[in-house]
Amino acid sequence: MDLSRRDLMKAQAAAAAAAAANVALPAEAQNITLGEELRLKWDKAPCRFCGTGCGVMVGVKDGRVVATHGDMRAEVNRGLNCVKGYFLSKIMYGADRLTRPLMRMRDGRFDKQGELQPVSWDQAFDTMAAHWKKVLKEKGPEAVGMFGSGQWTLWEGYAASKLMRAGFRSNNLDPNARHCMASAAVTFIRTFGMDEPMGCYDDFEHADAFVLWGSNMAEMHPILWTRVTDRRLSAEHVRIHTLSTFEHRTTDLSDAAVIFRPGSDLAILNYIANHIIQAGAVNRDFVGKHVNFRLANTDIGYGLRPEHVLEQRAQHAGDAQVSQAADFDAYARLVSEYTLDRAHELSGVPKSQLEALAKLYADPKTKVMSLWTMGFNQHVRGVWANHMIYNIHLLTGKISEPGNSPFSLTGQPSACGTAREVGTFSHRLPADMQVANPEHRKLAEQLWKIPEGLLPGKVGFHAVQQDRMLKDGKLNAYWIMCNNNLQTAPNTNNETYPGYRNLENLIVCSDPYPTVTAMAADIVLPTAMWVEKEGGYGNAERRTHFWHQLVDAPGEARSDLWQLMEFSKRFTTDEVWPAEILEKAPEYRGKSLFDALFRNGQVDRFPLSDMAPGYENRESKEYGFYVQKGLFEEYASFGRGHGHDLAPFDTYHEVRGLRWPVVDGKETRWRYREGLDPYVEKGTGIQFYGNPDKRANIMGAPYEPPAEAPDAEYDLWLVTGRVLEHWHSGSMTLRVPELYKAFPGAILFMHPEDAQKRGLRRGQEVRIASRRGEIRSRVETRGRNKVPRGVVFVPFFDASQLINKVTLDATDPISKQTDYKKCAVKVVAAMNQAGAPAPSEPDARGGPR
Amino acid sequence: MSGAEKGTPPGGGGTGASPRRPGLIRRLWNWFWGLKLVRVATSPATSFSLAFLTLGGFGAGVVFWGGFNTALEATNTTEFCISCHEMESNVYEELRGTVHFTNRSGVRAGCPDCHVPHNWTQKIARKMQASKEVWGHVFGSIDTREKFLGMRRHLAEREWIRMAANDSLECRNCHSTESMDLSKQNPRAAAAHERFLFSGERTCIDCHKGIAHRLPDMTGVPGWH
Amino acid sequence: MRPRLLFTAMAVACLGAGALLAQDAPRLRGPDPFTREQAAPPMQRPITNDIRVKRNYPDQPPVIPHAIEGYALDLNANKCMSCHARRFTEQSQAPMISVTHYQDREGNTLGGLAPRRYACLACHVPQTEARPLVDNRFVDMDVLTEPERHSGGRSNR
Amino acid sequence: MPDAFHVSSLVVHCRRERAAAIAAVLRDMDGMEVHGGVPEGKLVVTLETATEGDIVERLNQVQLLDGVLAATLVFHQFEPSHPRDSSTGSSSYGSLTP
Repeated sequence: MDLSRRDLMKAQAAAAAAAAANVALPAEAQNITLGEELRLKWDKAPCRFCGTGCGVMVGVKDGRVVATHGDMRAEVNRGLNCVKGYFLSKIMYGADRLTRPLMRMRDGRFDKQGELQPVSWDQAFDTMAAHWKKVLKEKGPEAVGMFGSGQWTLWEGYAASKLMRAGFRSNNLDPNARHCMASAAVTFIRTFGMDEPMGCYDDFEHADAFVLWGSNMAEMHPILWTRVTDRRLSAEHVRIHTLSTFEHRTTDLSDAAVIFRPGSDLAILNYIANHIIQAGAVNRDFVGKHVNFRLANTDIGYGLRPEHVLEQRAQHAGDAQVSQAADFDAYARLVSEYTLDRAHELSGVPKSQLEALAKLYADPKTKVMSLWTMGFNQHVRGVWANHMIYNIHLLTGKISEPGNSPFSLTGQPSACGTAREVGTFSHRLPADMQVANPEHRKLAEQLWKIPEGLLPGKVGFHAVQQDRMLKDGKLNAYWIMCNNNLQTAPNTNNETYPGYRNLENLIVCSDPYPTVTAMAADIVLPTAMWVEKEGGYGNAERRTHFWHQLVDAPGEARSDLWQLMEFSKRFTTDEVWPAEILEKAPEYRGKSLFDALFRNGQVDRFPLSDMAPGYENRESKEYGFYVQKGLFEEYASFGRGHGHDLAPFDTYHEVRGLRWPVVDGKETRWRYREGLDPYVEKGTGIQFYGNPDKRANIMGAPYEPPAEAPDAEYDLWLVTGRVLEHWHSGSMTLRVPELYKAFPGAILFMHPEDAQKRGLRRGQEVRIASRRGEIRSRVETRGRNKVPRGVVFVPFFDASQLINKVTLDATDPISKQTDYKKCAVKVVAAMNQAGAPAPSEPDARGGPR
Repeated sequence: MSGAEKGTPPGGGGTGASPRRPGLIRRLWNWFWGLKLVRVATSPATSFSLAFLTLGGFGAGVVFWGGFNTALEATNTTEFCISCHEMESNVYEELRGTVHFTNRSGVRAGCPDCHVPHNWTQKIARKMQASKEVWGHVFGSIDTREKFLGMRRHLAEREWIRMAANDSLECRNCHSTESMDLSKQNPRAAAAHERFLFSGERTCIDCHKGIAHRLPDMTGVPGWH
Repeated sequence: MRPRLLFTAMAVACLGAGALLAQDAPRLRGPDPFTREQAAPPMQRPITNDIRVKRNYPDQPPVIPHAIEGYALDLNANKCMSCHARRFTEQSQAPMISVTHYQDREGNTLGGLAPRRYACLACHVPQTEARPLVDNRFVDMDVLTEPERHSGGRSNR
Repeated sequence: MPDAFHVSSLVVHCRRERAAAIAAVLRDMDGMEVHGGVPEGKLVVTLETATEGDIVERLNQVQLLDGVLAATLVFHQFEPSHPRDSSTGSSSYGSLTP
């Protein structure tokens, strides 16, 4: 052991402790142990991956991220990260990072049939702007669209929303969060009149029981799972019940693994409600004071194309979101059908397990935290399923207090912050306001300082609809930012890819890496990621947290924010706003959209001197004002005083995030309860103040079957999802060698008996085929996921096994969220398919690997 | 029971009662030996050849023994074991996901390979113990998953004790220490085998618990946290 | 449809790096064209050589250099701890869990593994023999802080 | 594990008025070095030991000192004194994750 190595370790140790304690070490103390060349600069940032929102400390040296570790001072994770978080240091350094804009060219000019070639930013933007103008002129605002992301920073989503809605006057803006938690977001509004959970992560340390509905937390929210297991293993009485369609790492650490038939969770939930009523466990006082009853329209279809037979046949496909006022008795009658026998029959779950679950919820002394994610939200009845959870918590009054918490987990780092709070859904404006509401539009026009009547009132195309409209040639100018939709959208061969290659359409994709989507686009813009820009995210517990730009993006890569603002310079109001509006507001004439939307006297009001010294900020330096602060403060004005209060911008750079509403400098951990939430009036106990009558809605709905179920030919349920080691479509994590080597390719998890029946062996190559498409994969009969007979599971991270060629583009008719968990497939050996010998292309990867 | 018998000392009931009915036993004895069939059967043969008696006896023995063994073998298959639902849906279901079920060379260990001794005497002893499992099946002592999980520690411990006592005989039927090639094992395994297995300090089951089925609650089991 | 697309894109994206082998491209970028059928690569063998792998930075959780197939990690048993718990490390010769793993969420030091650290595989992952599809240009801090001692600069592939 | 070299760091929260005195005590402890944090009452301390057991022992000692509210381990890394892992060309292993 040489001394310098020892000193280096000690220096790192001291720096880590100093960062954890938030203590600045005296210069002489540092110099004793380390020279200047050994010192790393440490800063905080939220993790780039899931909706948990862990704090990370980022160590920078010579303009490069060289180390990361869990932030001890971050309340969410207190020093822990999952394996993805621990490898954040390497996500930016894949050797195939895009560093220059690319455009399809032939003979030196743009040609959709040409090949991607490097161009300048000006060339790329000029080509885009020309196409956008042409489309706007010929077809109007409804033919331009943008597909954004729950991974956008707050201000990126906000700028995109302004540019699309106020600039181009189109609501065809939707985030990939549509595929992720639209069902949860929509149901929050329908139930409480306000989005996002009433509780927070502190519930983990207070609950007596955890019930997980379609959530594999051990892999998808590993750090929150450490808090659940911590509670379970530290307190003798705590129990975990996990409901799923197959066994996995979460069920391994659960007291009860409740494996049900796909889609039958609805029947189980209604049975629990029925049990609560029959057992006299309804909290009458709570229900009488704080709850309304409604009954949902039934037979609502499956969100497929309107000409699909299932939509034609459905009675209420057109008004799925409608519900009728009802009373307790009507609701009790509806759920009374769901007896223990019926629930058992529909779900296949042993009665003892169902009863144990129902008793847990019914017992007034047991504090229950219900948790759910994609298994619940990606569901053709996702909104109903969400309602049914709230029904149970509202019937028993187990809500809005420590430990009693229906809690929707989110998939993306800013699904709450950017997709929901900022309002990048096709139907939303900031702070839970809706585009269809004229009052909300008017308020937005005032706050944005744009002419009255400018904002369009028609709800735009949602994610799946955008793909359909691209294919049908009704959406012709399309910008994809911060997501990999061609890999992750459903039924891609038939419904997504054709739209991208439709000759009428210009497809632009902004991404740090050459993803599947980028490679199918016409213009590819190289993008800065994570700490290469200043950012803000909002996690699943209403926590807003910020980070500084810590390193520069490589080459010509620039942030999404810069791209959006730069593009807005290429349009004038006269080109894109109607003449009659400009006539009434002549002061806007001749302005560029950049001036009208961003240099509007609000966004540009904070000088560069407001920036914290010592940090680069490319956007602000270029535009001459503190862009991020201006955008954030303008955005925050939507929610302050309305239950969405955010702290001043600068505060967030100091703290490890704060949970809104932040009133008088204090965050709110539990909403709607007196004493915990400043918005609840004294003496009321509880107020669900998002609704005008301050009551929450119990919504009665029945069990309805999935859109597609296995039959004689397609005889297996296909469930898709994620794995711990890879983030969504894998574009970042597959480029980290350690993560790639940990889980190097997608596989088909299958029950050994199902494999045996088909003459398949572990490791054998198979075709997974549905009515829509097929892919090849390999059979896995062991490992982390143990599927029951009749079910197979395939993760979607692998660009070479595009399972979404197989999935069905059915959505929840209310939330429009895709159901990736239920469609019918068959699995056959790849090599001996009868009548059609596999055109086995030589395995290009070859080699001893 | 009559009042008179109340004073009978414990354990003395049988002996105390017999002197009262000597006639009954004696009468039954006489009646049995008086039967004609019994007399013929117990009298020395007078009209059968020695060859017939020897061969016939041998043939009958073969038939009987064959039948016994066939039945024994029939009950000594995985198929028989999993014909009862307790085995099929609990332990067999778990076995399917392990290396003893599928592996590189396709050698599969079925239930009897690990749970029934190959040596005849011990096999019969094990078979007699198995009558308890039949009892359990008939009376449903583990007919649900919950009951099975509740009993799992007990069931597992019985097997661990049995295998520890016979020096993991069933493991060694396939995995003989003499035929191990340490250079083909990963270094960690090789070192552990050298130190603990070859020295006789430990037997297979001491370290390799839960390799074919999931483990019970391991609290207090040596070597487990 | 666009036969030379990939090569063009590669030339642009990985200027001179030779970072991504042409045949590996579909694994990261999808087939070209998108609709083309793609063979599934073989499943990879686990690395079982027990050779400890250098960490990229001090706080990186070490990867697992052995197979963990069939290891119990449930409410009943934690197989990892049979070797890596302090009291078993002498006979197992395995690295002991870090003392940081003794601290609970509140910062109290416990006598053994803190419950929040029970799910080992959330941070420590085994490796397969798969060869990474693309180079990663992460630079080890040692290279930056002590440049004279290291000639190479690249991290492991 | 014999022949190892352990570096760890702690944050010692203490009563502000006792911070200087506690820092003095810590400085006298074997392998311990105080780097700062006296004014804040949050001492940044590094610790060099030969075994991980020593770390725990020392941590317990610190926690028992009068005026110490909490001693939290932040960082731990260890290396063998004699690198033997030639296959990776590095001796950096062990187990640390804060």
